[in-house]
Amino acid sequence: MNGSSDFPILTALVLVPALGALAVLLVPRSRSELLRPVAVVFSAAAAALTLWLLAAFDPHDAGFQFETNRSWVADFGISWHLGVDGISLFLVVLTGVLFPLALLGTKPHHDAKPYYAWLLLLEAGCLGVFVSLDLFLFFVMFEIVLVPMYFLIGGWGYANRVYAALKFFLFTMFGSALMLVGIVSLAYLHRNAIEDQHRAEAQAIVDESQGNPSQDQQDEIARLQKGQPLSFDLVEIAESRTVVDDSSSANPFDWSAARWIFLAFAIAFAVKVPLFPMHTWLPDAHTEAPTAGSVILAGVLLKLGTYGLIRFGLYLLPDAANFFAPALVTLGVIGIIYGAIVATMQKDLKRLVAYSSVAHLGFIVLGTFAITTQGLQGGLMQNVNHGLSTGALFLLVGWISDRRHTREISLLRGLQRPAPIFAAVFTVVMLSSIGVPGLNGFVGEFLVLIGSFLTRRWFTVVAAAGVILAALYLLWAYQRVFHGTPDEDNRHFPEISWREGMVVAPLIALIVFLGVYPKPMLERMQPSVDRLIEHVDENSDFTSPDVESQEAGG
Amino acid sequence: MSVELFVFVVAAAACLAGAVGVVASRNPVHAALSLVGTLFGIAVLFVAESANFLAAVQVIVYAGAIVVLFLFVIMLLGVDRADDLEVEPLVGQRVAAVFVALGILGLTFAAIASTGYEATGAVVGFDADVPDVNRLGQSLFTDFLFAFEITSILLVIAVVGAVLLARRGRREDEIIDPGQEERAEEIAERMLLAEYRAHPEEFYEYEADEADAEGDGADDASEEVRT
Amino acid sequence: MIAALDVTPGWYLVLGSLLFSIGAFGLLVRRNPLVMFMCVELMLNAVTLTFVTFSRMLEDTGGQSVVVFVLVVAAAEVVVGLAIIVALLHKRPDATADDVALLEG
Amino acid sequence: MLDAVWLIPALPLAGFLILLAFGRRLGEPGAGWLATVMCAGSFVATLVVFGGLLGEPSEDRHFVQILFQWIPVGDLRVDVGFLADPLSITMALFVTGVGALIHLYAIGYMHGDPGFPRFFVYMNLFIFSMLMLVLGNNLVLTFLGWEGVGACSYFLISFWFGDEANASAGKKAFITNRVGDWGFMLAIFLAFAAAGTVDYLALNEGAGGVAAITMTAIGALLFVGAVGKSAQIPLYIWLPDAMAGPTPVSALIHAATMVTAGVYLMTRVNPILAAGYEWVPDVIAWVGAITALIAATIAIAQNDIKKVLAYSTISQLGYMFLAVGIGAYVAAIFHMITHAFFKALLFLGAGSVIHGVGGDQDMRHMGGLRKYLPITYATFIVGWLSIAGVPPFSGFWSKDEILTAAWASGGTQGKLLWAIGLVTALITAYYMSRQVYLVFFGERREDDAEPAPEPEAESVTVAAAAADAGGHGHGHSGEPHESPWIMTLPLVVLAVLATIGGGLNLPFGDDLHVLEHWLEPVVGENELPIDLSGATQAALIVVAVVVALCGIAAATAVYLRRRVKAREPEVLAHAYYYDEGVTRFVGGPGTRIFEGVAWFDAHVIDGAVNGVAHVISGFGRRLRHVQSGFVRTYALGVATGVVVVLGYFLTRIRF
Repeated sequence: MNGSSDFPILTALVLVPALGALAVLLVPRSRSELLRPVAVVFSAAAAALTLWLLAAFDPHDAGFQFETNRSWVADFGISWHLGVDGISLFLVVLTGVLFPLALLGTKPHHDAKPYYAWLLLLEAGCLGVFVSLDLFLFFVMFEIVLVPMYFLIGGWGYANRVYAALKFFLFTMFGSALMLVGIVSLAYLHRNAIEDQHRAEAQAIVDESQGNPSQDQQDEIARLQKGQPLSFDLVEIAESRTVVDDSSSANPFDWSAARWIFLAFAIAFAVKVPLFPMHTWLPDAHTEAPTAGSVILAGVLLKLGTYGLIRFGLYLLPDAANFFAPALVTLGVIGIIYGAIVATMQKDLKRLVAYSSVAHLGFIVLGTFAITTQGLQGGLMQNVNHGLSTGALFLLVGWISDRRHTREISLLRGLQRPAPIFAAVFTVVMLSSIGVPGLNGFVGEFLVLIGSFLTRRWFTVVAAAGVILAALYLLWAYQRVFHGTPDEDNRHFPEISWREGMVVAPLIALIVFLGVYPKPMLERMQPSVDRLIEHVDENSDFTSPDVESQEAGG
Repeated sequence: MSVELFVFVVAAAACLAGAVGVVASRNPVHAALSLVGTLFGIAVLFVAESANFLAAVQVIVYAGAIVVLFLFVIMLLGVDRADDLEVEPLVGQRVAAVFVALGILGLTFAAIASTGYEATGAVVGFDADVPDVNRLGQSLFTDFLFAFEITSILLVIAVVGAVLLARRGRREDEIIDPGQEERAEEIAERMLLAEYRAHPEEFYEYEADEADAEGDGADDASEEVRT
Repeated sequence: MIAALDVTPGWYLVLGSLLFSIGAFGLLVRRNPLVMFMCVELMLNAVTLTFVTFSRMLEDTGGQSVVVFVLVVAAAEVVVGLAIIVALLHKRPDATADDVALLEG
Repeated sequence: MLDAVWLIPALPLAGFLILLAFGRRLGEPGAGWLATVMCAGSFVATLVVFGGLLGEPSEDRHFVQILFQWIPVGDLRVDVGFLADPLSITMALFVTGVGALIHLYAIGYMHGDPGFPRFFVYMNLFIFSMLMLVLGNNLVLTFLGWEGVGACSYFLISFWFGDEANASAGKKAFITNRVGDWGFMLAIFLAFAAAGTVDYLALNEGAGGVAAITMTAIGALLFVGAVGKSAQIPLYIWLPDAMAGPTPVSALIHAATMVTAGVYLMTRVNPILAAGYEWVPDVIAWVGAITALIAATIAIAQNDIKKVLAYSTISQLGYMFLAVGIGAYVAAIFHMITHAFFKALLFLGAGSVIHGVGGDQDMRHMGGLRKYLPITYATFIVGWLSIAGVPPFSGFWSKDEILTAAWASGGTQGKLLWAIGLVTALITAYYMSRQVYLVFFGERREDDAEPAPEPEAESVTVAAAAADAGGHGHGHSGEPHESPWIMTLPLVVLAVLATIGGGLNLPFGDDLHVLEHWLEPVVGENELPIDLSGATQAALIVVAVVVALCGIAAATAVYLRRRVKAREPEVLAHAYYYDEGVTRFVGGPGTRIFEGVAWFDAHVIDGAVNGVAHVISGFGRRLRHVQSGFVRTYALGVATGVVVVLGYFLTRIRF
């Protein structure tokens, strides 16, 4: 475990927002003006920690860093095991950066105290998901995330919020239930496999000692025959490869346990991502959620799904993942085209952005299950990009609806006339979302596509068409909202304020920076991603493609 | 015909008759009285089974206390008029009841018969010349001590609960002073008069308001009286 | 012949089950809460009878001890139950068990 | 000297950033001047690099400058690096040069427009993107410029976003380009998958090593991209609408530079085309030829002064692709340069006219303007003769070279292409003369302003332009007036260039083929050899001249002398109804398909979810009544349970 100082930074990272939530609750009712500063301070502290993490991260280490591993529920082998690697690092940083901005971006219309408390708890949960290396801990964090989001949507959302919140909750719960089954069965199968192994070893010792084992041999046998404790440790289970996909019968549905478990995980995370058929909770949740909620929902929560697919799919069950990869890629590509088409037809600006998320996340899934270094890194980067650009889009749309009290595209016209800077900001974010080179969106999309082209050529050909559609729906929306001559309602649309500018400025800066110079990010991902691909390559019948590399000029 | 047989037959007849009486008699008083019959029969059978202490307790507690309590309640509430057993509001209740009762009967019979009328448990054995009271006290204060103590708590709770249920708490809005009502009306009328003197032009809607407000008040009051 | 009519414990058990069944039947068919309570008492007595019988068969005092407890429980139950009935019938003297259906879903 | 190559794009970028930050404070005309200076400075830098290249021996006249690694992932390595070789520098020269002139012009043209600084922000960004496209040393960087210019063209077409038509025109341009970019991206992926690199030099060297079929695919896909960007059939529809933008934009982006990017790309990857199967170049040639012919015929019947030029641009681009297809890369580049000169000249002239008459773009309302706008008139005449192919103007030489090459490419195909090119030349001369006569000769017809029977998109565009004229201060429709010097100066300069531009590559004698020798290191081995006898060439030249003169004569007869009645078929005025058909399809079935999918999402998928919810709640509603509230019913339930349990245990008893 590298780059480790004695200071358990990851634990601190998870605890700081939780404490913040507590502190917010402790603010006396009479001093309610303190709520916002307190919340912002704590989330900013978390952000600072993530940035420190980024700085202290060792770019050349493929393994997990800053690990802390304490026993939590010893009887069931559940441990407080945290760590980051190149895969989770940037998701952690994204979370840390987005939350303060979301807090600053908008004010709740009522009940500020629980609002901030929930948001901070949500942050704690998200960070916990990304850094936890224990299956059970992961599950707990995954669920912790669920509750605050439910209350944020249901409590501070728009007209149809209760329906949306319930839908969101039920969908995710449905997934989590399957995931819990998967986790528990995985742990037990792992335990049993190890015990069988030990019994075999003991038997071997007995055999080779012709019935009269020596003393230490007896001790050895005793040790081996002792029952093994359960373990929910992600790394241990993944590396020991005890639960393998060994289904080899002719019957195509005679599946091994590994496949069923992967299926459970896949459904759980596909709901979260969301993949094509399970996406229907997303538009409602995004649309009805308060602005900060939408930002976090799009920016961070969806990433729980893609991250889970990488950790629990490729890393934990590589062979099963390889078996299901084509199906997932197909769904991803369907999502790209389908989400774009449906987005084009939306009447509600926020809903349009929500559907664009479906399309973007489709790209991520495509890149992930292309299982090439370009595809995976592109997918990871696309995670961050989507968090930045769609997060910013939701902020802007939220500000629009705060100003105009409507999100109906048909009621907005020619906003560029009264608010040119607002329009300019929107344009940059939009272009990033469309994937215009020079902005971050392009790098991610390009890597995803070029990576998937190596292993899933024809899927890529279709997916690339999604780039056209992205331009279609976003430009059309932009035209309807910002172009044209403003009517009476829109003529006095307020220009972007300083506070809003300060909030959105970091996002714009990151969008441009990552578009122009993504190398620092990519080179930090590279080792972990390569290691993951090796892992899949060794432990499944997947063979990563070899590009006969020629000397790229210069 | 042995004495034991004679005793059993008589007692059993009394029990069954009483039981049927409880179920069949329209008047609760009659039901209670036939219940007494059953209880006495049971007590007799206890004696026949050499559980003398229990027989005594049976007579004292059940026949003496509980049934009296029943009768007391009946008299207190004056509900001692016959209720008709012809009508049955719940459809199919009686048929179902017959089947269930027969089911229980048959199954218990079957259970008993299946053992050949012999106890299948392990015989513990006690020397018969020790009086049953001693034995009972022995077991109560050794084996069942804890349960015995618990029963005391149970009784206390029962008493408290009974008191709480029986007692009718006074509601805040209840009118204590009978004269209070009239006084309130009087005050309202005076206010009305004052208003009218102040500005007669607005009087009419005031009048309307006051009028129905007054009406409400009256209704409330009457309700209070009723409850 | 007379020996055939020897009273075996089985007879007591049969009597107990008869009483129990009758009590159950009454509980189901009667609407007057007071009578229903009496039926419950019937059933309880049937059980006590059975207990005593078994205690005799097995020569085990435990059965009788349980009867004591049954008595206590019955007493407590009657107290509370009658209190409820009093509270109920005080408002509506002609109320039957069917008139109190507040728990209807 | 060569190290200065990074300066070329850096200067416009700097200008862009400065204007972005302080553009409003600089205001008018400061912002314009800054942008112009930056562009000119970049031109100077290009000249410096040019000199540096001249210093080198011709075989190693290419210089790569890597600034930093852009996207390094695994085997993929994309650098931000510039490739300075004769081709890219030639391109960069006229991009920056013409660009600087047009910037200057725009200062005058955009005078008084509220969006004056914004305009120059976009312009500098465009120049930067265009230079990235040209100088990039790998496909991805070119793609960056490619998309960048697309975005800028989107911004600039919808510059006067107040009018919906302009906005949709910009959107249409961007999306149509995206269709082409789809091909471009796939080409990049395929190149990486096959050759493991996206770098031009490495690709062109490794071109031989890769399977021919792959190279064919790459070439074809790149051509798809080029078709989109260079407005060839079937993706040309966006260019006429793009005229909604301010005229300098039309001149710079949609005539001189951006639309020629496709030709540049094809020339850049000529080894790939050569390594692939033969049919790709043939397709390119035929698409170019047909586009040239079709667009020229459409131009006959257009009445919007800018629309005519737009269609003529499409047709000229067709020429270039024809040349590329038959392997006459030098001719293609040559025509690209001369076309940049005279077409920019013509557009700026048209802009000056529109500016002079106060925003009206309909040629039928003009006429006799030559005495009002003398300088514009003179320079426009130069442009006209040049595009019409009258020696010694530059257009003649380049076009003639393409025709000669077509003839020389041999086979019936060569002859056919040559014939098509010739017919196109005839029509070109005809419609350009028509335009000149309608605009400058005859007497003014301003008064008879009857509504023109035009496709609505077009008329809206005209209205938009009128609005824009109103936009800048002096939209009076009184006496037409000559534009200020700041606008006429670029006209004069361009006129001179359009006149002498042909000198770059004169057909007489090998040592006059300056451009050819200059481009030797880039296109050398794949350049089509011209092995025609001097007589044949002379004959071809004569034919070309005669044809051009015939076209002019015909137009003179029709529009100047009014001897023959003008025949402008509706079908041509409506551009063969292709654009309208596409629009109708997109608006009709296309939209309906999308709506269908949206309906599917809202009702089938979401409906399924809600359906499940309804089923469950309905079930619960029914189940509720089991809870009747009757004590005795519950008692019955309990008793029944007792019976059941008893029975169960009885079955368990062993007798």
